[in-house]
Amino acid sequence: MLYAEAVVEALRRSIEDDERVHLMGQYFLGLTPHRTMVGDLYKQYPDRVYFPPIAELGYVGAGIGAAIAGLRPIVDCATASFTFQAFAQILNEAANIHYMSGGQTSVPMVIHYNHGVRGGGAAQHSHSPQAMMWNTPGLEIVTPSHPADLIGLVQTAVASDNPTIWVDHVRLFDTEGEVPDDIEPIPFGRASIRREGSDLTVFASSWMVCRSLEAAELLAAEGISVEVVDPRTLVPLDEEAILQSVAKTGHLLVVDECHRRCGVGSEIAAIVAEHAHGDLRAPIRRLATLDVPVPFSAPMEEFVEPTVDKIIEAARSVVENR
Amino acid sequence: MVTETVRYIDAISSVLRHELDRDDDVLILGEDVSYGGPFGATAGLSESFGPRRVIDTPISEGAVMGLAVGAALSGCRPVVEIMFADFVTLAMDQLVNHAAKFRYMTDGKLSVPMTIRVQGGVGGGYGAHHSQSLESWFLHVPGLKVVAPSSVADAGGLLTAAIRDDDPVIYLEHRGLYWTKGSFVPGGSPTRIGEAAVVRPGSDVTVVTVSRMVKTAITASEKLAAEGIDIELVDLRSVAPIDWDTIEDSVRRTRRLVVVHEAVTTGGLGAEIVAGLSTRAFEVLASPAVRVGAPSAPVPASPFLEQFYAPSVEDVVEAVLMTLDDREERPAHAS
Amino acid sequence: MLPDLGVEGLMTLLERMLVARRFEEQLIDLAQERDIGHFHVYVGQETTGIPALALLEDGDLSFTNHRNHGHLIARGAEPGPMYAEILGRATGYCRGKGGTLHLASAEHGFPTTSSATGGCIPPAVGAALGFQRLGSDRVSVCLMGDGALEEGAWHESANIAAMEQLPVVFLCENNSLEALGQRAGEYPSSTMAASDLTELASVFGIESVAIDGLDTRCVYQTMAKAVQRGRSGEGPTFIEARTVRWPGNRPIWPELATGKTDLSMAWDDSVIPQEHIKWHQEQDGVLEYVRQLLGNGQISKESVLDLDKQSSERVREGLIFALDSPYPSPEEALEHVFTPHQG
Amino acid sequence: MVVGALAQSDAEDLELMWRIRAFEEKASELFARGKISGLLHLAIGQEATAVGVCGALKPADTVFSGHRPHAHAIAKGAEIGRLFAELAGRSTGYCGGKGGSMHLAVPEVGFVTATGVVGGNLPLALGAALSSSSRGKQEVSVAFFGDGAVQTGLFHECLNLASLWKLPVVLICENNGFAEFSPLSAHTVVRRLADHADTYGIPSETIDGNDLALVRAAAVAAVDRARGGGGPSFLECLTHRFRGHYEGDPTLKRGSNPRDEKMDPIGRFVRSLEGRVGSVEPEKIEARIRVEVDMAADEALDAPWPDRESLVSNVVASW
Repeated sequence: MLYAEAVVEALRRSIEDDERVHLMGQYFLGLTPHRTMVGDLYKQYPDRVYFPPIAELGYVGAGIGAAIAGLRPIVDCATASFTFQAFAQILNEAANIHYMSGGQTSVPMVIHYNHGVRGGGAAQHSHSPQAMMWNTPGLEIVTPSHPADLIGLVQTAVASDNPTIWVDHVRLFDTEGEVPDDIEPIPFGRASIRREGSDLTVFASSWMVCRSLEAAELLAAEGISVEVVDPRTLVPLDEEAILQSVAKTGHLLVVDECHRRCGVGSEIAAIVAEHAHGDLRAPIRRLATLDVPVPFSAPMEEFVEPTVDKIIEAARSVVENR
Repeated sequence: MVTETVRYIDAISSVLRHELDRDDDVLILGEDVSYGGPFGATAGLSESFGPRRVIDTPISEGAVMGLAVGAALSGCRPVVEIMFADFVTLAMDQLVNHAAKFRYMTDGKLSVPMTIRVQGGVGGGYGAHHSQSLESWFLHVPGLKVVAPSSVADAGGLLTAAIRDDDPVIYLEHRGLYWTKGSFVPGGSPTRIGEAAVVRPGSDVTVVTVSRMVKTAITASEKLAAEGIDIELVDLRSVAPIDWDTIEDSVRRTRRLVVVHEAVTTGGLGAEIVAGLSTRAFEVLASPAVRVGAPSAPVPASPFLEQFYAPSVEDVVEAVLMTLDDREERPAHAS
Repeated sequence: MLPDLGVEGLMTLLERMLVARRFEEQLIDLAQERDIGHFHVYVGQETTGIPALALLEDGDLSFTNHRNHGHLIARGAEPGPMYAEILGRATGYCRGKGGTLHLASAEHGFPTTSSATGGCIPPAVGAALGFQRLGSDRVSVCLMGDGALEEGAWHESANIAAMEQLPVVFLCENNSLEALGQRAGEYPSSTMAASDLTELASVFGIESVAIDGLDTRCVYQTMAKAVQRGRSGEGPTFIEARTVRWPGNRPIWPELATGKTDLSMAWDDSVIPQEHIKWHQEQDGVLEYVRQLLGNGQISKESVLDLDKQSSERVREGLIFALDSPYPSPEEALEHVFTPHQG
Repeated sequence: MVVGALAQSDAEDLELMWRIRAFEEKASELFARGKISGLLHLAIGQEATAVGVCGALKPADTVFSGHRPHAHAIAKGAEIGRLFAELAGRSTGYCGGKGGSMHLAVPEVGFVTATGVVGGNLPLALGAALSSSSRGKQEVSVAFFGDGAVQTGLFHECLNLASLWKLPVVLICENNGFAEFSPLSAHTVVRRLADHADTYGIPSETIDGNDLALVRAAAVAAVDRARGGGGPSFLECLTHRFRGHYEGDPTLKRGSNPRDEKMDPIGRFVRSLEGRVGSVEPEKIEARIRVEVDMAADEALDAPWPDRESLVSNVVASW
């Protein structure tokens, strides 16, 4: 199944399984040609869909209220960059409400966005804000990288009573993966070892998992055995899986599409530095989007993001004194 | 120039007045600024410089931030006051998508010389909407500079530098510092953005910290000194850019690192510093670095709960002792 | 004028007005004795919030703001757990995690309270969206000050409410007549260019009306109509209730500028001091309401004073309860970030 | 002749509209051929508003545009060659390839910047106006935005501010009846968007935005008001977008032959000139401009990519 089809499948199942699920927004599949599939789903369930105006602050906030009132909204912010419009509602309201009320009120909603470098998006359409959201307690964050994971994780997200950020990437849409008929909800906080290896642990999420797997395949040919750890959810985070893998390999490369400074990679590196210092046989490396706004021009764009070539090069440098 | 002993907030007021006087392009924008704002930082400025330069705005953070960006693009040097750091969320798009990027997107054709004064921090039972420390968000956005003075002198020096800088600078004020006193030179020179200060030289453990936590860490290092543990205390002063050289130099001597900040630990400034140092100075670290920060929870309102939220002197002491636990051991990988 | 509620109903409103008033007076006193942090009081707006919210039923939701104490009392919240919350005690409605700025009681229809200006508006509209989609006849009430209209969240949310004809009532308490931000006598406030606040709603085709927030009957009837419109699917309503800002509402720190409320001023002009005479004679809604009750002839001075005594006592007991309550354990700071997953 | 501050001749106005049209058609073609990547939003059919408004401005007046900015940049005086280069991510582009279509900036001609965020340019234009008024200057600033921006909170905050402070700003709403992909009726119940301006006491007008003469006259009045200290104006120009929201939009393709449309502003302007003394020769102008555009595009595509080193330059002025 194509990842894009899995997105639609996850939405369809959510709608069919729980009548409280309503969709707000229409760009789940971005502006890709796949997006007509979302349109078809909407035609099938017109009463379960709300097309908001270009007013992210207003409609994301409305999603919060609807969740409080008893719906389970799945709200689409389209491009991740537009979440900045709604930061006040996502981070100041949704994330805090359960806590501020001392547990009285829950906000069972899912907020979807497509993050990252998508090709020509330039500085205002290429963000990966999940690191910033991660720094705000109260939000669950899922970062699927495989169609089957996506469906299982979304089921859990919809069932969760917490606001959950569903992080997608348009470049995932054209990837394919096997999807069994009977997918169970995937519990949060359980990483998936997408490839086992003994020399180097690569931590990656979302689209970077695909690139890391591709790099791992090529590195295997050079005799470097790479273990790829896909956390699947950033909050909660399966720290144990990372530490176990590092204990085995003694080497860590974090591949992250967020900007490097205070990115997801910073936190992962810090956790390992704090808790597995003795296991490390070489310095941790972080490969992230360079700390510049994402440029428009294609060659520059490729230069700033973590690519397969860069992953390979970084992996070699981490294990060179093995 | 005469050195005076003033309060942190007075240093801010003094610099605002001095810069308004010095440069006609400087403007002040914010809610109720003509009344001094909630803490009096802008008191009296409207009377001296008039409502065309000290401008009260509606409660429209998004528009006001964007408006300041536009004014900065057009030759002004606006100083925007966001009453509480939490309300930057309402202006994130203008800050992240506009202020931070115009220089880059236009390859240097445009510049955005503006200062964003943001007040925040834990204290006073203000609760989850008025107490956050959000510096790691800003650090994560290329194109923004971020400063967070802990002393009265730096409050003045860094604000002067921020206003005169040609890029957007976020100036983080901790309200718990407003009434602390220190020496200050009115009309004094700017403090260079991006330079940390070693506020206490030492040899055993490097403690890197910022803003109000510097005070906490000073107390902790005094306690530890009594036990014969010699802390080197680095006040970052600038969060973006981070003064890596100063930190690395210190850690190469002490071989131990603790990072202390008031923001949430997860994904915070400490993560960046520990990650950076574990690469830069991997071979010298004698024990794992330790981060001390707030738990992964919003800021509780209860003054009782609140006192356990921000790191305490004891937390810092404990973290330092952790790094020394295995003082005699040599790490397995040390060559 | 009084609403058509019968003696019992009128006395219930009075009781809540008095509890709200005495609650705030005692809180201001407390703040003189000990540092309880920053808070906002509802003094002077009782005749708006209390009759307006008295109409709501179980399941209706209200989303309030930083000036929320009176709203909670209007829907029956108890002074004890409210004080406890304000003092950060474990027995507070939010177990000390919300404080005065985020005081919320789900059982009284206040699921969450935002203290970011305008922060309550999108969730209030969203709750109405939820009710509509769930086929419920419940309504959502957005309790906002005039300052919230300066936020973009208002505009986005009003548009959505209008488009979907949502069951939401925007009750905007405009207390900017004598507010901090007012300059050069511009009504309603210096930071809003619209000369008529209702036009900000009516431009979207939202049923809009401006009323005198001191007129209990008018508040009650207008709100009744608005709630009925919501329940029957006729869409949103915007009510601008014009109230005065109590002289004690100093920027940030309230003080008892007009003294403790003396109900005898309602029937004896001679006890009214010259200072703040306008407040006592014309602007204090509680006194005005008492005058109307007495004028009605069905209620005696004695029963008013009796009720006041009971209300003061309830409020006093509430504070004792709060002060006697323990603080939460420090570890509770880590609870309620998330709800555990089922299964 | 349609009068403006720069006193353009009819021929110049027509030439400018054709330059915009031909530029965008060429851009569409280059996009289809894969020579331009990213998101490309075209304003074919909306040329009269850009030319009408910018013709009412002085060189020092400033323009802030949104995600559909090419027409505004060209009308304000940007060179099409460097615009093509920017769209194609080349070093010779106005922003050295770092901005692309949605982030064009040509401050030297008063086209300060565009933004990819709906409504994001409104406060920027206000800020420029504030800068002008607070420093006693006479410059006027203009924000161009679509009908979709009217539903953003920023729009409300900005109209309030512009009115409160009587800023010298002209707000041009190009109402093409579509916000992104869906018709305006799916976004708001407000029929006349200019009604919003009335609420804040801002003078407004709703006009046929495909009629160059009407747009120019209304813009001149608004710009004069701003320059004379009379504060902001709101102009709602009813226009018609011939293309989808962006190039490659799979769900919407409108108007296969735009020049046949009754609404086509170029056709209308040409017809309005017919029979006038000393009239222009439209066909010749079109042919000449198309050659000019083709050459500019070829030259832009021959230009080198930016240096890799430029990647990390200009993030900040200096550290």
